[in-house]
Amino acid sequence: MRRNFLRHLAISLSVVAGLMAANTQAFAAEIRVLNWQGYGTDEAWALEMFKKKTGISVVHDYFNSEQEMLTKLRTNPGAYDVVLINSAFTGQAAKEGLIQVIDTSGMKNVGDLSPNMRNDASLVQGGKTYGVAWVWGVTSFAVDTGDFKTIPDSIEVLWDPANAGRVGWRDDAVEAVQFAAIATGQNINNPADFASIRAKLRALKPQIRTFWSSEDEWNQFMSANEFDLATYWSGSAARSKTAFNLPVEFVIPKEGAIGWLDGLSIATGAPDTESARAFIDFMIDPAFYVKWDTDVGAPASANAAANAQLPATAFNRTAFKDPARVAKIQFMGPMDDGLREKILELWQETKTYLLD
Amino acid sequence: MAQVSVRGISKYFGTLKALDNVSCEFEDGKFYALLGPSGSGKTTLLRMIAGFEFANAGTIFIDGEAVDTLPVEKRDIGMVFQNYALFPNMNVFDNVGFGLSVRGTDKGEITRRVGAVLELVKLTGLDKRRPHQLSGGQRQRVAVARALVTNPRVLLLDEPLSALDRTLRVEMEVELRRIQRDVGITTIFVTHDQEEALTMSDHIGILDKGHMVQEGPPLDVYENPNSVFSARFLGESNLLRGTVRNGDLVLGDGTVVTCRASANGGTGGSGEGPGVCSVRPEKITLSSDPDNHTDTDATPRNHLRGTVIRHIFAGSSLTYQIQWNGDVLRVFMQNLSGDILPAGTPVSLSWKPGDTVMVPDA
Amino acid sequence: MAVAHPQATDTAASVTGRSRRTAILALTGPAYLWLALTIFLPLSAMLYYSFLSDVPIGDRTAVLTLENYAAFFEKEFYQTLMWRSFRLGFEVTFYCLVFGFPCAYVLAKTIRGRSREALFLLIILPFWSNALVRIFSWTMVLRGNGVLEHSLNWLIPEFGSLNLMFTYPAIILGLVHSYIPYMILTCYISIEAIDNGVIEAARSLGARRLSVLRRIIIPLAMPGIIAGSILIFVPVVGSFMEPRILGGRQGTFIGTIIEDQFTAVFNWPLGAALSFIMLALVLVVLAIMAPAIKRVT
Amino acid sequence: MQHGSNRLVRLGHVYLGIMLAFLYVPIFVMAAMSFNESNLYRLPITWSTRWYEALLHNDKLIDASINSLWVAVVTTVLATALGTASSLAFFRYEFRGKKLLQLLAFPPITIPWLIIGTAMLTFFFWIGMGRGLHAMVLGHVALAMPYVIIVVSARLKSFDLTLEEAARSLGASSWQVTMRITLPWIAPGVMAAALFAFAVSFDQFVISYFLSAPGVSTLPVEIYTSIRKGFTPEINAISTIVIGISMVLLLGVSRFYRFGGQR
Repeated sequence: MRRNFLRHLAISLSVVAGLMAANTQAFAAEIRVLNWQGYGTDEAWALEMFKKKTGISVVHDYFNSEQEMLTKLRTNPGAYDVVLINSAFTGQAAKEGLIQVIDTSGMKNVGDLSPNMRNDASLVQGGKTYGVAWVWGVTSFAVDTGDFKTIPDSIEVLWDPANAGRVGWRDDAVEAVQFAAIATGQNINNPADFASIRAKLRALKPQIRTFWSSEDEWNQFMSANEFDLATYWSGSAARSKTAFNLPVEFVIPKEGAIGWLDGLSIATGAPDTESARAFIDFMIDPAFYVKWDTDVGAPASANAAANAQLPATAFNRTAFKDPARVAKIQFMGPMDDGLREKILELWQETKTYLLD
Repeated sequence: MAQVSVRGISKYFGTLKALDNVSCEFEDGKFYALLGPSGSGKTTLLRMIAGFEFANAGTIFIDGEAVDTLPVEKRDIGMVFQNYALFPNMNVFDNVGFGLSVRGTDKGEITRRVGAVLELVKLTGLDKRRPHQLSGGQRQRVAVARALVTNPRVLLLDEPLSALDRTLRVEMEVELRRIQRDVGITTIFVTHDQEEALTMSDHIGILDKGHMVQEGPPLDVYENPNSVFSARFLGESNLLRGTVRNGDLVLGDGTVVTCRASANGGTGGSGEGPGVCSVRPEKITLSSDPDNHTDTDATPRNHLRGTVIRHIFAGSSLTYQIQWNGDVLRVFMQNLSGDILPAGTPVSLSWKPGDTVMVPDA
Repeated sequence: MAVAHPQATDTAASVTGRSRRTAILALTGPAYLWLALTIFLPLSAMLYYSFLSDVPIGDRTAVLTLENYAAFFEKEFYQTLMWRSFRLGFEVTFYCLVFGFPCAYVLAKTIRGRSREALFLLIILPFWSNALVRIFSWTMVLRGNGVLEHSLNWLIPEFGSLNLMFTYPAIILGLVHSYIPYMILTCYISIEAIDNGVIEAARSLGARRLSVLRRIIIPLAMPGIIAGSILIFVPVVGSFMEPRILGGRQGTFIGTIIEDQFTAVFNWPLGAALSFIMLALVLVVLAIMAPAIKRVT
Repeated sequence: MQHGSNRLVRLGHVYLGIMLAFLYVPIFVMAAMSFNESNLYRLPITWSTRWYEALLHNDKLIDASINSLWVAVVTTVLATALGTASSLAFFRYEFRGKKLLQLLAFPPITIPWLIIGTAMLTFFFWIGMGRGLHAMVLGHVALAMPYVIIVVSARLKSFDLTLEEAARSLGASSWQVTMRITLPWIAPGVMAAALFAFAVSFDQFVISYFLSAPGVSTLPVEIYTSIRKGFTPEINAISTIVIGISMVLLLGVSRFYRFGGQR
């Protein structure tokens, strides 16, 4: 009786041990990438192309918000090689020692990066490069061309009573406050007049049909005609048009829009920095970017050469051709925790006000 | 088999004293009945001998070995529970063989011994049946077989017959006694049914509120109760109160009753003062002629006049309730003549002097 | 027969006491050691965090403070959302009871044998599908030209739009759907134990169907009702997934606020503080209900 | 025993049918949408098995499902063993601190999983345990145990203690009593508890999400992380397969064990 119990115990323990061994064993030449899911670096064809070229295979881990990305970096030193960080957070990650300096000498495509993005103040600190500019885009809104015969050009269309109850809005504190900052002509990274932002956000009560949080939700709600216009990202708008062929038009209003720049960094303690640099270089290679944009739809590339190779009608070339509009775009800069928490509290209070 | 000795056992459940300094001896091979009302501590004592309860004071010996620190499974006892506690997920063969298999006995030995004990209890051929497919009597005998098969030193029975119907119980009383005698195992048997105790046991112990009231062979305890409680609890008895005058008891209405002393502690003639005597209902002769006291050789003593209240007819026997100066006496008669005295008939009661026992009014 | 005089060093009680203690330790020890490592220690660390100004990871400075708890009392919207979450908890529990209890009764008392077995399992089965997938399926049912609207229009020609999506009722519907099996199961277990003889006795004494229900069946089923209510009320108060996906603009609750502290900002202390306040209030509610429960069982 | 007039009983059965339909609406929709060609779940459904083909070579999702299965099986074995042991102790013995231990089994149910997930993540990081399937098993067992204790204790309530006494009087050690008398009797309860534990682990996304290591994830984690980009019908496909298998498994198993109560 006692004998076969011990046998059972031994078996189950070996199973657990087996599980533990499996995940710590290192394969030859493999790098770990931490990124949003389905955001370019995990495109199957791209990874095959990269493996054929360099023999390095790529494993992905994902996050659902910038804070989760930072948490995963803090609690897993040495678990990741490449990590995608929005430039607004690169400074904080570097200060906390989560990412390391990148030696860009060996990377051939770095030269083609447009200068203002390559040396962006958040990516290069004290002359040392912490992040390689990858793609950039704009957060603004898109309209259903079925409902808007003429494409609006002012941000006020979101507050227009004619669209009451037909507006989609992303449930994100920083984004909401920055929209209100633009609408009230303030600097999005350091808004001074919080009172007017609070009033502007509360004015959205009759307008908002619902919040959305994922691209897929946006596409579903738009196709189900739950809303006529909604805040959106330029990259996603491109995908909605090409991949989902939804009748939508991305708008950069005259008051300006929120620009964002995503950079690729190398995590501190990355097991294989050599392969990491090769992967980053591949990610900004026009060969990858052009296929990504045409097949799937991507945000604009920080590599001017790659952008140039896009077909003339490509969204990323037409959307940003008007220099006056491009100049009005305010890029998201670093934000200290205190301000971020204050903004979150304001947005949460507003959401409570938005309840019926 | 084994001699069981209980020395000065006491047991408290919080403030309640379940057993108070109880001592008794269970001779080897004897059938011992522990009798008493519910809450008297009889089951507690049995469970202590088995090892399910532990004494606060005193010691229990089996075959001279103190077993107080021994857990149940090491005491080598056999126990039959009131609800039989047969294992529902096993058939009769596995139930009976359980005790042997946990001791690591090999298969052939188990089959042989289980076969033998099933024959002893007349259950051969039922070994594939499940407990819920057996009758009450069969279940009870499986429980006994299961307890006996491991040849325990002592057999403990916790009111094993209480769940059976009347006729089956009488049959099982005889059956159990036969099995016990064949095996010759020391058996301690707890019951609240005094008839069962009388018919089955070699030795009786009456317990009340945690005290051992009286101990002894059934006939002796029945005929010589050592207290009012014992007289009234074991069998039925009519208690007559009066004052003792030089060996006789004079009742309230002046009737004089000659008594004999109870062999178990009653001091018959010596002292004066109030006394109680007990007369068994079956010892009394009843007749409708009020002063007919010649047919028995009773002197005018031991003779009462009363009137019939009612009768209780039980087929082979008849019990009369008689009104006698504010008291109710009971007379038990075989159902011989068949004509029943109606209520209200004046009658006379008389009995032989030897049939009245002086009982200490403990 | 020589009677050995007992050494009586070990009284019976102490020896068996020791073996009893080892048995208890052997049985509960591993389980509660496991819980200590995975639940109690981590949560006490989180409780400690809730009294800090920042998360002590990396080079961050953290100082003891009560500001996180104070924030709840200073900011009025936290209280509004806390009350709104508790109301949601009560409403969902109430609907689960009202719709789940009859289900349990029918299953326990009017269906026999194998089919009862199969139905019992059919109720457990939805637990196996992923909760997220179930919630998203509800969006497909409820939203504009979703399944419900489509079929209604098919039935009643120009039924028009339902717009049940992104409303408070949609949240209730999603939560009741996720949690009603708990109520059905716990009530089933206690109703099934009610001896039919008791019900027959009550009816033989002239009790009509309603008073049998009110005076006999519900009191006897109370343990199941209470267990079910607790298993529903407690998690629903802290729910954040169903409200956010089904609720749209109406989907803001204390659960979503707490989630924000972990996903939108790195403010674990405030998130932990709000959760422990919520937990405390839940325990207060259970304490208030306790005498009422004790009186009935 | 038919309780109440037949009309009422039929009404009851209809009501039960409606409730079951309500419970299964999303599952039918999920399954239907997994055969719908449109990736935006547009109606009417145009039949296609496109998502099942896509699923075949989406080995990330399949690996995740296999991991989920592994973790759920190990969790079920451990949680059921530990939970049953504790329930036995609570059933057999009265001891100081018993009430406290029973209360301490509840936090995993009462505290929001978000808090527990984060707390586990930081604590495991502190003691150098790290993340991965082993950490997930640790977390899932803790979450499943309270359900095991509740279900097994309920079953033990109707277990007759004298059966244990009888077995011990026949010389069985407490271990033999447990393995040959008590466990066989409460087996249906233990089985139901195991099914609960499996459900808790297999459907757990918050804790798994926090404790998953790079490249090693489970089905719920895949579904949770895909929220950002959105739900592809592949998720519906794998979920439909999972539900299908569990339905066959459960209805098959019910042939042997009666979960619903006495014999």
